[in-house]
Amino acid sequence: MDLNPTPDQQVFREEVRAWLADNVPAEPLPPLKSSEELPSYKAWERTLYEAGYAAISWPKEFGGQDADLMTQAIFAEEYARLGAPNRINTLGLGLAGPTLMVHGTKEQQQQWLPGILSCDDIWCQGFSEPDAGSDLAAIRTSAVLEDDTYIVNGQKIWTSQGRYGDWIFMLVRTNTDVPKHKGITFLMIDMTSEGIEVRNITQINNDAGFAEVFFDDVRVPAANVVGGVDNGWGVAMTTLSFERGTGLGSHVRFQKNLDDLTGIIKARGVQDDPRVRDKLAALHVRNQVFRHNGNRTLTSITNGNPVGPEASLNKLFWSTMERDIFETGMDVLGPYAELADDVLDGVDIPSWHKHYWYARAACIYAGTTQIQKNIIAERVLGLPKEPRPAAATPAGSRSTAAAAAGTDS
Amino acid sequence: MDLNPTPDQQVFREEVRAWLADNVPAEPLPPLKSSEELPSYKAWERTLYEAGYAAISWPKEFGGQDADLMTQAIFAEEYARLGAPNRINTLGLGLAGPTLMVHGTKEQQQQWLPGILSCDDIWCQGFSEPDAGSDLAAIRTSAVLEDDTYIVNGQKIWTSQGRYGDWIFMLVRTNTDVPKHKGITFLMIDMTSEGIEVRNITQINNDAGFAEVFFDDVRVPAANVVGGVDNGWGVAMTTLSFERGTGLGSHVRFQKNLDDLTGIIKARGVQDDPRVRDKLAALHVRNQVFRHNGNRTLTSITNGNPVGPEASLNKLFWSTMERDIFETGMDVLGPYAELADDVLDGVDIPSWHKHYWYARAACIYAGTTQIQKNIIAERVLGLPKEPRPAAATPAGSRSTAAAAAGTDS
Amino acid sequence: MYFDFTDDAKDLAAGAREFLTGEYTPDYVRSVWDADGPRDPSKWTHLAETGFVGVGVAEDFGGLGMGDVEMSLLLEEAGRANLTEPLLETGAVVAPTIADYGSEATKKEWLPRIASGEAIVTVRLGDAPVAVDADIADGLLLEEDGALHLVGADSFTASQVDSLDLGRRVFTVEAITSSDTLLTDDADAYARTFDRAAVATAAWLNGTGQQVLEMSVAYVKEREQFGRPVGSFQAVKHLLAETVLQVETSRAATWYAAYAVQHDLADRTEAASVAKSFASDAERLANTNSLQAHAGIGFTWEHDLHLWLKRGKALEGAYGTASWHRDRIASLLLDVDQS
Amino acid sequence: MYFDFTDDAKDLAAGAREFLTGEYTPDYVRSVWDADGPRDPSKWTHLAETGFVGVGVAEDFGGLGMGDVEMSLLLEEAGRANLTEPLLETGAVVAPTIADYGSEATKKEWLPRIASGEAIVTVRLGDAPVAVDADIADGLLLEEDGALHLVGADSFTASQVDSLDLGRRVFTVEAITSSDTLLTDDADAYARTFDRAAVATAAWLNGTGQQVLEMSVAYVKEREQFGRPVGSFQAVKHLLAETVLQVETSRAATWYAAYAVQHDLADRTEAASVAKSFASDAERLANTNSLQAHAGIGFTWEHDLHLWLKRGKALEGAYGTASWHRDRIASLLLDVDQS
Repeated sequence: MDLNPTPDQQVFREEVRAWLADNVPAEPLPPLKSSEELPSYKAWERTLYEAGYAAISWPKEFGGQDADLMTQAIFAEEYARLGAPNRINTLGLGLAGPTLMVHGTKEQQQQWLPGILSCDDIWCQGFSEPDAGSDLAAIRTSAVLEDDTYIVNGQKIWTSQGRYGDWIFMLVRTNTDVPKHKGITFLMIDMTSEGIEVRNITQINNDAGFAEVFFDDVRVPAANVVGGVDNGWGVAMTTLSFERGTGLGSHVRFQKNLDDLTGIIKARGVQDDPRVRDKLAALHVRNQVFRHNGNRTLTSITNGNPVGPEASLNKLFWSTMERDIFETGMDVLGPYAELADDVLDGVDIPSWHKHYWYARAACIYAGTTQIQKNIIAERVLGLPKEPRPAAATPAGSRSTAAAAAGTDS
Repeated sequence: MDLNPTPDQQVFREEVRAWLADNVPAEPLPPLKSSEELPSYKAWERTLYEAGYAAISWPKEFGGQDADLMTQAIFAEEYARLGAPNRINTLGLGLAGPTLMVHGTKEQQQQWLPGILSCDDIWCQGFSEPDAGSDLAAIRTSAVLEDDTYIVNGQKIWTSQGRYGDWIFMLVRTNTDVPKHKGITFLMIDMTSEGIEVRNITQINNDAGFAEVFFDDVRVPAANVVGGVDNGWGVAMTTLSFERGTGLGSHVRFQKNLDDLTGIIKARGVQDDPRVRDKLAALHVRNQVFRHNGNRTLTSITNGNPVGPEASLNKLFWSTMERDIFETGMDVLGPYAELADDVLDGVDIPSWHKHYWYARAACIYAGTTQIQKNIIAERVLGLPKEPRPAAATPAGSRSTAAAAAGTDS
Repeated sequence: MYFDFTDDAKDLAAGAREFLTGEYTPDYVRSVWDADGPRDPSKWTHLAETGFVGVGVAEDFGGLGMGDVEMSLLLEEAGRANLTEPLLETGAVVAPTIADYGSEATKKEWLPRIASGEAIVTVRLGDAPVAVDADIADGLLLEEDGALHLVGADSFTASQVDSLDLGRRVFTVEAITSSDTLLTDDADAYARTFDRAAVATAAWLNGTGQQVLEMSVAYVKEREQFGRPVGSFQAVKHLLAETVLQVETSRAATWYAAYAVQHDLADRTEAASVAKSFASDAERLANTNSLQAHAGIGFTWEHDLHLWLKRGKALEGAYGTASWHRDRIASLLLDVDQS
Repeated sequence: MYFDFTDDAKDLAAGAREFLTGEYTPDYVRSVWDADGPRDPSKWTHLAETGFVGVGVAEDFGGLGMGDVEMSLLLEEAGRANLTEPLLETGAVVAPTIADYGSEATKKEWLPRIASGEAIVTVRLGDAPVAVDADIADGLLLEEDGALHLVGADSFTASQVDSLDLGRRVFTVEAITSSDTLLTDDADAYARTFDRAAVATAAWLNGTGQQVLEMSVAYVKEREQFGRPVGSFQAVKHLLAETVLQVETSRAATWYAAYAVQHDLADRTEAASVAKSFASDAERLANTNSLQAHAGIGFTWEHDLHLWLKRGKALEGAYGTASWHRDRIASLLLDVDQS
């Protein structure tokens, strides 16, 4: 066990920190509420791209730096520490790109990877449907081949960045005569295609982070299939396995939340109340535990071990911690908790509200708490799966836990 | 809403209080560890019996007072408040007797009720088996008819008072060719019968409250069947419905536990620690809520409403509260929690230990926490039952929640 | 000992449920959310005409002559319906406080107007930073130096603050008190009024909790995943079983506290703190678990669930948080000489 | 940054598991429970011969020359096995403390004897009322006026007290200290020793939690009710999923803390409190849920589960309860000027 950084890592950290200090916009970018604010975010992505920081994890042949996981973690930590802008193309850089590297043809890689890297193309994800949330394999959006074109009909929901997406990577049903996992295809669709309608979903925190996307006879070249027809379930599992990377450095973000919580505690004048102190300490403990486990996992992956179902432990840990951080803030605010105004010196209550509601969604998206516990029980502890009901059930439901491991609702 | 007692109730309370003050042994009876202490408990039951207090809820024709539920509650509260001795024949008085009144023949009532009331016969309960805990209907102890005698073979477990029981009321399997609920018979067996072996079960708190009872070709008169052959499941449900009465006045007992907890808090000198104060207050709140709900239920039953699945809310409420009371005590004891000696002035830590472990069993016996939640979900909230597994399952498993509503393990 | 409501009270509550769920539909509540200014004043008058505002006002003054106990049933229904009118403040707190502590003249001046819906009186007690509907209120009940004052509209100013519940219009207030505005300097009057407000809020929260629980039960029965209703999965069942355990048992504690306030029993303060601390925590659990049961759809503005979730969050902290009330109970348990 | 153990440490732990589970079977532990007097002294000697007691002792003094990090892996195994020897006190606390703070003479006097199993040294720190195995100990490490003393057997007396864990023999002790017994008056030495003991206890608790979890998993796979393994019910699954979440994540926090103690990092105290508070709570959850998973059978003296449950309860409160450690963290967060 050696927790000191290598000289290279130390140099990289200092480089990144200096570069961010020089380049992160002095004024935080305005919240991304509509396409009006989009150019400033695209400009920031361009800045990152030009400095070679757009996707350091990508192989050099695709424009990345071949950075190992430790290096990626350092970048993520510094990025969070400096409070740099939210990335707007994480679904492209983190999911679509890496999936193409594994399952795409040379031509497909050449077609899409450069636009992802430069952020000229923003990507969104079309997995969940109204009746396919935890049960992702139940998707019904259909793609029917006519000559060399798929005709796509159906609806996706919980599509992050759906409002701004230039491209969407989708799961579509190409075969209804086989068990439900076996008739799914992974398809790339140009969001400017005729027949696509995007409707924003306003969240209960009044943000519009998600969208519904409707497909009405949308024509898609058959060449946009990635990984083979009816082979989309396997491709999707690859995609979801990349979601693991998104947690890098997030303990730094939670530490910022905890700092804000401390601010609320002090503004309410209860920093000497042992009950409040105990709660703050308990949350701090959890984030430290989270940090140490993150480092353990980094080392494990670096040593060549696969990321297994332990990813569900990670998700369950941070999502419940995040919810509790913000719930504790609401508790401490007490009678001020409802006031969506700057009535408490130094505390941005409206921002706390936004995060509070979003933190509660963390126990839902990317596999609900209940789904995570199933995965942990069955795949970490090896407990028996639930017996299949006697009633008729779509084939293939045995792997429900696995199926829902990383769904986006 | 009128929370004042009636004059009659007030008079009864004062009578009971005065009688108990005069009659409860000045020195607490020694813990019932072996048959050596049994006579003192039997003597106390005889005292109650002679004063007409053995079973005030029983009809006058059977030697009771026809006391309504409110009056029973008053008796139970005063009994608990005075710290009168543990009753040793509650299974006879509370379960076997009332069951006989509903399902027994005149002859059966004459045969058994007097002995129950006088405590000349101590009764125990033979429901659970090693493979029939939550799934009570899975019992396998067999009773085969030969002429007018049943030959009983099998094993019961978690038999309260098994060590001292003169009689046992049992569920036995009399038919293996029908769905599992339909081949069960309710049978009374003399514990002195040849072929019965009782083995104490020592609990992890080193008490011996339960026993295993083994039956090896035990001969039982067919006349001892109560409620008809193969009709035992219905009779058992009647029996279990009487368990509801056992909670009367228990908030008084929990208040005593809370008083002891306060003693621990003061002995540890942490009565000014707001964290400890918060925990004590939270437990006090729960017991008050428990008390008010008990009164609500009393009124409801008095108004002629049946006790439904809400009984599971009651069980879940008090069992988790009791566990938390004792767990909190262990927390407050901190480094003293392990010391099974009188090292802390005024605190009987060994006694706290006994209760601590037993309180943890409260979430297991009489229907585990998990079973109670199933009952609440399905029968209070009306949520759908779990689908039956495709694999072969004994018939009748649809009513698993109901079946396990009141099992004793 | 009779721990139940009279038939009259039950009829009143049944009527209230019918009236409130008819009048205060989610669509109507959304129209309040979306409006900039005060609500249509006829809604309050209409509510008063049913008798609900004057439940606790004597019949001589035009009320129904009932008390806190019956009002607590009504407030549960208000919580279920997500009522957007100041019934809690004017009907449940101010009216009985005037009845209990006001001079005859004050009673005559205010109670008939309150019962009839002519007057709205709002409240600010304890550490509450705001009072609801203060801009349209004809009066303000507040505490100063331990005494209760009833201040007319000409003697206080109101300045609006946003609430996370857009159905609540809340205001910071500045009032001028004097011997003329004094309602009572009875040392216990303020304490009882605070207890009354806490208990009323507990009753409301119990209604909120019941409502979001019932919405969740309905949703999980209908929503299917993996070929079966999600409500048939034990994990979902137990989530909602744990919720009903808290929400349902909370009700009796609140009813008892309402009785204790009404009859000013010796354990009034303890009972109020038991009720509010337990109700706040129960609603919080229902709030958390109902969103979890609804999952994604419950997280949309379009779905009605959040109308209740936000009211619940606003009221959890009103008239003492759960931990504030537990602190008060701890003092009663540990600091007061127990005889 | 390499957050993992060396192959040597992993081999040591694997060897320890084999040795400890072979030597400290439930039957053996029960024989200790049932015995009146001290245990067979050859067990300690045998343990030392494997090198486990001297893991943190320099090779020059007959040890393995490793440190707190490696010892924390070993203590997990001790927790799993329910070891009934004072490895935590003598091996994990006293030996490295002497190595870090003792004079050369003290090291030479004690370390070889500790590593070889000739000497047992027990510990009493902070508010601990008792010390384990004090009647057979050759020495006692304790704090007085902020200084650490190492007292020989002739200068302290021990008086036995019953423990709820019959595998623990605990004693109140009275010691005579003097300048001769002084180990160090370094202001931080006591603090570090306390942290070390807390971290060692956390590691042990992690092992206890893993063990009772694994027993539960095995039991619910096998136990059938309603025609299926009870472990196939979601309610049981989630109970154990929640348990493994806490128990497994606790381990890395303890390892980090061991590293921080060994290298005396700036965040040593915080890390120790993070580790012990989380480990105590994790073990408590495992303790609760494993009994629930076993249900009735786990409540019998005959079943082995309670051997671990009782050790767990004894150690939750040792070297600072979870809330004591959180209090210390709160001081670091809120009372110290953060630069």
